[in-house]
Amino acid sequence: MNIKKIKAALECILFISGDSVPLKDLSALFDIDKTTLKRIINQMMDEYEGDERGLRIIEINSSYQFTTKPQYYEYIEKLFKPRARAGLSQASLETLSIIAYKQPTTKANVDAIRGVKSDSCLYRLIDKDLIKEVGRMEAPGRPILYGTTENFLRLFGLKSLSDLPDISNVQD
Amino acid sequence: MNIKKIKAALECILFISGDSVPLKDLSALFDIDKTTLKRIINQMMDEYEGDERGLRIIEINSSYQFTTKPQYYEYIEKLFKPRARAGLSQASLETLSIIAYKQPTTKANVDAIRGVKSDSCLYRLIDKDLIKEVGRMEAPGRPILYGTTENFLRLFGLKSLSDLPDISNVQD
Amino acid sequence: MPISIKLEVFEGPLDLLFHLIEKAKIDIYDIPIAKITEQYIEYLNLMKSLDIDLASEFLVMAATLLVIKSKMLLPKRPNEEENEEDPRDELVIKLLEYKKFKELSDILGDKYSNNLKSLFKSTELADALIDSYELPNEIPIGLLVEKFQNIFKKSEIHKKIEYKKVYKDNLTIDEKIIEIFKIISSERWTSFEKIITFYDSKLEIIISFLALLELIKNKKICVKQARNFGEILLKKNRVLPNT
Repeated sequence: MNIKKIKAALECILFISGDSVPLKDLSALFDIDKTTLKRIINQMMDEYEGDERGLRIIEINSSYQFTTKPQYYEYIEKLFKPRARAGLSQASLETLSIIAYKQPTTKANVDAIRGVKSDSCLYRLIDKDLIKEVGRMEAPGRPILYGTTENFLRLFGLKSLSDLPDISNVQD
Repeated sequence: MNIKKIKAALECILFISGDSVPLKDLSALFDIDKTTLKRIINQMMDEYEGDERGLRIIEINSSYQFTTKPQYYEYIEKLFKPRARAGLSQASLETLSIIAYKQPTTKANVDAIRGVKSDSCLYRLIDKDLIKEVGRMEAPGRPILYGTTENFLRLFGLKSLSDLPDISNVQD
Repeated sequence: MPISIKLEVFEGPLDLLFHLIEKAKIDIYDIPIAKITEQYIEYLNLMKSLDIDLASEFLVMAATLLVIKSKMLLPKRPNEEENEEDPRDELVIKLLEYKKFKELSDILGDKYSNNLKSLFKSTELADALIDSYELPNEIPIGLLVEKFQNIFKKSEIHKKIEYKKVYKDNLTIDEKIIEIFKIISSERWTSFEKIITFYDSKLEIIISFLALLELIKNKKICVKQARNFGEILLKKNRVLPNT
């Protein structure tokens, strides 16, 4: 496998991961010793520092990750901030709507309805004080049950949960 | 703003978005007319086709999106074990191709061409976000009209509906 | 002569009819309707004997074919001969239309599979970014309702999808022979029942049995069965006999 192909594969991997990827995993994947691979990655890092690139590779604890260069933050902000007008991302709104109507409910249930993992959405909704843990389900593993908060009612202008628009009207 | 900076900013945006970003949003963002911006993006697309790149930029309905090059799939698969996209059955493909070429069209029309009921195929295609309801026909019973989605273009590697394989090549 | 039944699963009556026409290498514009009708009905009977559910459309087509066949047998009135329509016309138009989309779906299917190895990134980073901004003072409840409505629709669709048993396409005896041959080893006796335990369609079991018979006939395997309806044991023949 030549260096060009390794670099291209690394680009794919760092892109799909979004998160950091340990050098040791990459070394096993390409079957190349860590020192050599590290040299290749360092070369790649230099190339990404060039003017035409908006991303850079950063090293954290012998793991590598893509990150955007700070000088382009203003464009990202201009593009995505208007999308935040709805207050929450589409994924978080979806997660919140399921918890609001199905509460108390578990993460597994939300995942099943959405068809994707909702972990990070749940954390952000907890962080924003829109949902909270309301107990445990009496089932194997005693999974956490989630429900909405007072702050949720205030934000959506509801007096109480019984104020939520009727699902039977929703069903149409 | 010079071309290098625009390209770098585009790289940031496409990376963060994950989803496709419309040309018109980018044109407003950089305050550059669409034709010029399109030329810059096309140039960028060519650069990404080079050997050292694992990503490419694809165009879908005048929106742009990053995707990984298929030849590096094996590495991503080994490292992340992504859930493979499911294949489509012959029945689903038949239904989908009738809708793609005849859109907007009704279930009755699809049934007539296939010679069998296509209900469950239709539901499956809706579920996979490959087709959607696009309106109602002005006819008795106001039957639902179906058309393809943007996701259909993305998963079939088509730029737009005009990119569909030519139907005249098939007719003999 | 080796047993060479190839059972295919057809998407519908047009698919089956089209297959019969192709197999017989006949002109779609001049279908020998009596012959094709006979083959079509033969196939339906075969499916029926294997207990395979047939959609009612298959039977409707059988009836249509019989009607066309009888119309063609009727003597033409001499004065009508010129502008009388061929009773096969409607069927031919349908077949041609179906053929066109069948071919298009093959082309599209290739595009889909070629594209399967191109991956897209999740919108997770963008979602996190959007959620990182401060919440407005109020969000219209309508947004939440709309989201739930969409999810609700999707789950309704899920309920509507019928999960029917799908039979493996193009199950052939040749493939089964190779499969069985792979499973059994030359040293040990293997139970036939064990091989078919994992098959849940009757069709697949029947084909496996036919494959077994073929293997015995060609002296590729030894078989023993202690008593009637008893366990069938098989193992590979170590030496290939001279034939």
